[in-house]
Amino acid sequence: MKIDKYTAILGNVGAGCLDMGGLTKERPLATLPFDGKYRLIDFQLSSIANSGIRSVYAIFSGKNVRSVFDHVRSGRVWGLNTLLSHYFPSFLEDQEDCRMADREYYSQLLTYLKTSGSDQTIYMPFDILCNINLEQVIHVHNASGGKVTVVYKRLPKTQISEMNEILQIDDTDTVAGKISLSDAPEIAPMNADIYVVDTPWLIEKLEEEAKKEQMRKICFVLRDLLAEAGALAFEHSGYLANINSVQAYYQANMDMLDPQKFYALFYGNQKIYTKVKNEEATYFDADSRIKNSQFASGSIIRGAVEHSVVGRNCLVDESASVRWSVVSPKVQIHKMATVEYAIIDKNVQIPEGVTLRGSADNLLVIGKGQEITGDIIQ
Amino acid sequence: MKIDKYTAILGNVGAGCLDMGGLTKERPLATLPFDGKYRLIDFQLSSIANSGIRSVYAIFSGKNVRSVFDHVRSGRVWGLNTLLSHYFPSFLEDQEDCRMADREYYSQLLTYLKTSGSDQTIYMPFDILCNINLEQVIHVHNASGGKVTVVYKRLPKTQISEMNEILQIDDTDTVAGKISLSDAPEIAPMNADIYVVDTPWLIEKLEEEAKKEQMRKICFVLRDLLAEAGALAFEHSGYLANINSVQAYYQANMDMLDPQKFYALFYGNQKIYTKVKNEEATYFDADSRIKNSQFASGSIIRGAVEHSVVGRNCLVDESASVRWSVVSPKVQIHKMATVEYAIIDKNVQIPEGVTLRGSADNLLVIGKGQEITGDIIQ
Amino acid sequence: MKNEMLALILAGGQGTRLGKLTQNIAKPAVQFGGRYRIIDFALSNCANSGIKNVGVITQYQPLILNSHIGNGSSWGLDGIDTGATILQPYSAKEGNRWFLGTSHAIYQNMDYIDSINPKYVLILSGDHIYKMDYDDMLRQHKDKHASLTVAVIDVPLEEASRFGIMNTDANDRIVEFEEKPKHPKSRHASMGIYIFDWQKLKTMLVNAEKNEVDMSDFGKNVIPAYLEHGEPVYTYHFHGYWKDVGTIESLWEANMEYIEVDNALNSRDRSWKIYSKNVIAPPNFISDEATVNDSLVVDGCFVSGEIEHSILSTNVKVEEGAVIKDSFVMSGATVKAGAHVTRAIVGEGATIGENVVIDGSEEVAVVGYNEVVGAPDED
Amino acid sequence: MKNEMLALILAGGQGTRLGKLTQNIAKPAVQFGGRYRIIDFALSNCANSGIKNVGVITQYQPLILNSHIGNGSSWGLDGIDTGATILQPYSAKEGNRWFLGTSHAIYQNMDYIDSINPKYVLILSGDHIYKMDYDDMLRQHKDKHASLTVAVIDVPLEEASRFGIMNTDANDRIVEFEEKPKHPKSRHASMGIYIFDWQKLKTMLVNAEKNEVDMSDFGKNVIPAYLEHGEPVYTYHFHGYWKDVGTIESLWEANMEYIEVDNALNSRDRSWKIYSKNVIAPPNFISDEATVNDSLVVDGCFVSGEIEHSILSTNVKVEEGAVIKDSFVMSGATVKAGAHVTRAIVGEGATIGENVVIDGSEEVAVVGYNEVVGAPDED
Repeated sequence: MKIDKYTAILGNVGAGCLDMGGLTKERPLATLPFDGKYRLIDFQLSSIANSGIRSVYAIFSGKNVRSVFDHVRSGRVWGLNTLLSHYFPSFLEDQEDCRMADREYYSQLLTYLKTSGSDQTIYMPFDILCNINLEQVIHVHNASGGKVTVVYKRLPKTQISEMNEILQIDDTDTVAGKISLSDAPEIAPMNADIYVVDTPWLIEKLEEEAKKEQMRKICFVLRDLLAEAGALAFEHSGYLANINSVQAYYQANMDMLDPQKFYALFYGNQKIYTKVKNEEATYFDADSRIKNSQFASGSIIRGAVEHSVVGRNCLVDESASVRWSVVSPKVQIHKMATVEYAIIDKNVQIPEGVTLRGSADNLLVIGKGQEITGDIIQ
Repeated sequence: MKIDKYTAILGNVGAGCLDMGGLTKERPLATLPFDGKYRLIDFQLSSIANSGIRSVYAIFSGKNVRSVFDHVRSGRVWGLNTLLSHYFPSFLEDQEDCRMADREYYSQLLTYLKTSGSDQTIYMPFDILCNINLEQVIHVHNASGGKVTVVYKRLPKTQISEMNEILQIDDTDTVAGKISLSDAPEIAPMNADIYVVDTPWLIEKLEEEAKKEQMRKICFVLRDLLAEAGALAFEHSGYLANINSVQAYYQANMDMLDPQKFYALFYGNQKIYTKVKNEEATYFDADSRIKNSQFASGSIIRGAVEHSVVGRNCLVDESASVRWSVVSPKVQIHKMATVEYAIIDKNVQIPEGVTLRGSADNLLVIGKGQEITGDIIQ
Repeated sequence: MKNEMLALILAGGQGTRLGKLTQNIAKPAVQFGGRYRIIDFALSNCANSGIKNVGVITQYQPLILNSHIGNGSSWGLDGIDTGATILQPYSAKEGNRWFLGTSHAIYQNMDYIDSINPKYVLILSGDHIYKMDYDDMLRQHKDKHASLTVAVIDVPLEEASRFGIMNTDANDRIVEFEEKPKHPKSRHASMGIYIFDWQKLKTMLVNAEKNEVDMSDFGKNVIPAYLEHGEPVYTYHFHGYWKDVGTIESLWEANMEYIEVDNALNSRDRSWKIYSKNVIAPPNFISDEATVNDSLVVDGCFVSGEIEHSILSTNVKVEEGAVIKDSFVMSGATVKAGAHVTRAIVGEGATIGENVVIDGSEEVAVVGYNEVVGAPDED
Repeated sequence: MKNEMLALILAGGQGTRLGKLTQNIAKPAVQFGGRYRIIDFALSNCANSGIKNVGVITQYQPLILNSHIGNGSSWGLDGIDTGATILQPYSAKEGNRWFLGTSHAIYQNMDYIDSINPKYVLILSGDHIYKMDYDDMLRQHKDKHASLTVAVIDVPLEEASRFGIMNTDANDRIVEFEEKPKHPKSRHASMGIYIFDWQKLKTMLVNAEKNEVDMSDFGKNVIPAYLEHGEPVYTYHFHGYWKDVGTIESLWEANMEYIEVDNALNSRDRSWKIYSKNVIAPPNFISDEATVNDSLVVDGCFVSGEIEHSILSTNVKVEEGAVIKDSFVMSGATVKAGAHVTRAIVGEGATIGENVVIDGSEEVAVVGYNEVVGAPDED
């Protein structure tokens, strides 16, 4: 593939509007940990890298510089810091309405798009977790001759929120319109907000939007254009999760304990890259008891772990037990402590004998570095 | 040198308080172009890299993310993005009083210093242009056994501003106190605001400052401690310029046309690194007439250039003339145009036949990308 | 399609016709045009053509070549699933693997090629100055369903007998290959640039080795064998500047042709840049006494003399009263006061002493690397 | 002091005593401990000791070693004035430069060493498992004004006759060197780690070459010559875990010793990390049916069987009902349902078929790289 033909834009759709139970208090949705060793943005950046795209413009909230810089840095892991690649993180002020943008948003975005000289632009949101072969979508888009192609996924309505939209797709795989969530079938074709758009046309449409008094973010502009432009609809057949709530985030992690879903996300012919860490292997003690769980490197497991995801560099000490939980990196669960139906964010210390317990319907979320002094049962 | 022994902190002293004639409108002082192909921050980062320091914390104003990211990226050019190095740019809100800091400033700074595990901390300001052998300063500091060492330079009073301070140094090279600018001798020992400090002691002092209602930036804290701590004063014998005004910035560029100063700054045993650009050689046409000037790569010179610095990728077309001027990268000076006693910032187009003229006492500054439609004579 | 086409640059040649200039460094590492080494052209063509993996095969004095190429980051070849790899001789269980010819070098590095697992291999030599889109050549290779495509450039008929000439049918299919024919039938000269289907080439080389058939050289053995077997072999026509810089005269000439802003190579075209390992140096300094005309001057030069129609590479010093004319001066060289250099190539780090005259009017003069000509420094 | 000390890792050995495990790859590239290759220990020691330049000298099957080391970025060796360089044989004007012995390999790479221009050279072998601060050794070298320092470790007297033994005076100065003495006089065994003053070593090697004196091996020739010339040669005492993994038995043993969290090597000490080239893989997956005890499991593994006191390297698959005990399984291997593996080393990419029994109770069993043992997959 020749250089400079494609540009990718990354941004949020729902984030900022959705309640993530404090998980996105100190970080953008983009850097939320996933499956013990990843961050959500790894999936978008890897899909982009794997398809050979070397120009990436990523839109973050202005207060998240640190978290983004820490993880992505110059984009080296994804091959985005070579002489011939361009990675540009844009840190912008949040608007009161999470769907809206300001003048600066459009000024920077349009400058990047125009200087990219690209033929096509790919938009991907941080809210959608999947491992997609973009080359295939681009190929179909080019064959169609249309201006814009949208990726959709058939999902149960329970996994779709008001921030999403359901597409009406005709026999020729063309977007004919939209359906409201209430009118949609139980398994509904949800717009995944992944788009392939011809760049000159996109620039034209964005310039129109930028002239308005009230400017919307790019993905909302694109949504409105789909029916008008007769967009081609591309169904993603692989795993896809819509990270629009704490429950959805938890469920996506639990999905990884289903080998089929796990393999679908990680073992396509496309690798998922993440920041390099040098950790020792996971050590399972002579007394450890494990059932259907995942472990990232560096951890020491002496207790019992069931149906859980355990991050890098964790400790599950003797006689401690972890069940139906998501444990982020650098969490220490000391002797005889119990963790159930919980999401434990990074750097939490769980003292000896303490019990942290949520339930399947009411998950317990322990924030990053939160101090635990006694049992929490909710 | 072993890993993790040293941490460097970069920040501003005067910038934000000083009038730089629009040159720092869209960028921090740190990324101001210098000598045709550099930025001021190249000198601090190179001094740090050359001394083997691999941990750098750089403090910028929150509105300058783009300019800094564009130039420094992950710090790769200075060897700061390897597995064993740490580069962290901190983007903070400006305070109304440019000397003051806020709670976030101290929270981030102290976190970095504490996790660095370093024995010594080196502070360098962006305002001071020099190529200093920090290993030597560290060596002298360690031999002295003191808590803090300060670098000073004997400069003519005309090059010192109210933002600087003059040191009173006793026979044993110890800082005894300060002298006011008016009381200082014509050649005065100016504090260059480059410090080597023992990290644990620095953390202690910064924690005290952080408790105050009104917190000052780190360099002002250090200034106050010098006499009290009996700081060792280290004289920098090489070239040093104090970039505190448009005139000083111009003069520093003109200094580079003096081979002695030029060699002193660039040809110590320490290289100055800058962002990699792939440009062709400078082409001098059969009719070009050059006198005492410097040219960065990629330029095409067909006219006359005297006593000037011409940046990367410039054009000086037939019969155009440039005298006593500083021309930043990507400036095009078309046929028969005249430029004298001017600082032309990046991306300026000077149309055919136009005259831009300042004077030695009243330099003409043309801002980045400014549109020129006719003569400007001031 | 991660690594559809792997490029292999044959950089092994000693280049004896360049005399002193290749005594201690491989020919592709010889400097060119002020900022480059010859191999930069092939490497940059690869990068600009979107090729992600490049193997550089070398066995002669590789030190400078190795440190120049490094991990390929100067050409953007350090991304994921991307890389520049230096391939040198090594020993294996069954003996030492030296490279005895162009295609033999490919045979010996089969393990490397298979580890990249390309569908096509692009064979390049590291000693030509040109800008070429290999992706376009690949597109034609696929369109024609060729198993081998040979890039050709049309040369004047009177010069054709110095080249390998490809005689083709109306459809660009090669019907005959003649090495340096006395009576050339066409003007299509091979540029030594080939695209092969890897599996087919591999099978042929492995079988030849097994049957002890000599298949060590592309021109002498492989292309004739392909034609003999009736394989679909096509030419790809290249139009543009192309120069073999294998002799002192041609190296000097190519440099002189490079000076002009609007040269035939189109060197300042920013859409097809030539990249090189960056050398750190401040801007060039033209002093009060200097005159510089119709010349290229690179960063780090300090010029007080008179320069006319010449190239000064990085960090060259020219003292007052020195005159340099129609010459190519490599990096780090010093030309002392009053010296006169005409029609010469001055090697890296050489010193031309005070008032020394280097005159290449008859035949291009060459000063070797780090050579000191004339009286030693009297400072 | 940009490059005070250059490290040179002798990674050329074929390592025939490792049998199948070094058939197609160099010994230092053999895997260890789940995430590593043996050479990672020497490379990480260099990085942690603040050494900025490392030359890796190799001539046997370097493909995997080369792609593993790359530009050294996995060990932070890609900063400015910093680098990892692979040094392989090449041809020069005066002939081919093959490496005929440990010190001969240094002699052949003199140009490279001079291009770094170090004051000291540190000679290492790439096949030992240990954590050592070479900077501390250098400090002692300087303090003693030594021209050669040899790192030694005390071994039990009864084993001393298997080593090169250094007999020293009270001041640690070496007075005698005995290679595998029948009646050892001391327990100070050479670890094959040397610090030399480069100029002195260079002079000796150059003179020996000139005078046709055999100076090709450090142990056999160079150290005796230094002692004979009365050079100040000292020992540096190392205390800690050190293991030569040159045989199947010792490689297996070292891996087994590595499993425990509190092993003698102190592998989880974060202040002296061992770095390696990162392999991308998701977290390991322990299924409902698995039991994993007293074992190390690396990213990318999928485990449904029973694992006891073993190491599973990256991307190992163990199916239901398979049992792995006291074994080291290299990356990418698959152990099929019902197979039993005991006291074995399973090579990269190997497949142990359904119900196959690998029993190394008598002598450690070895399954070669990509070897398929037992019935082929019936899927």
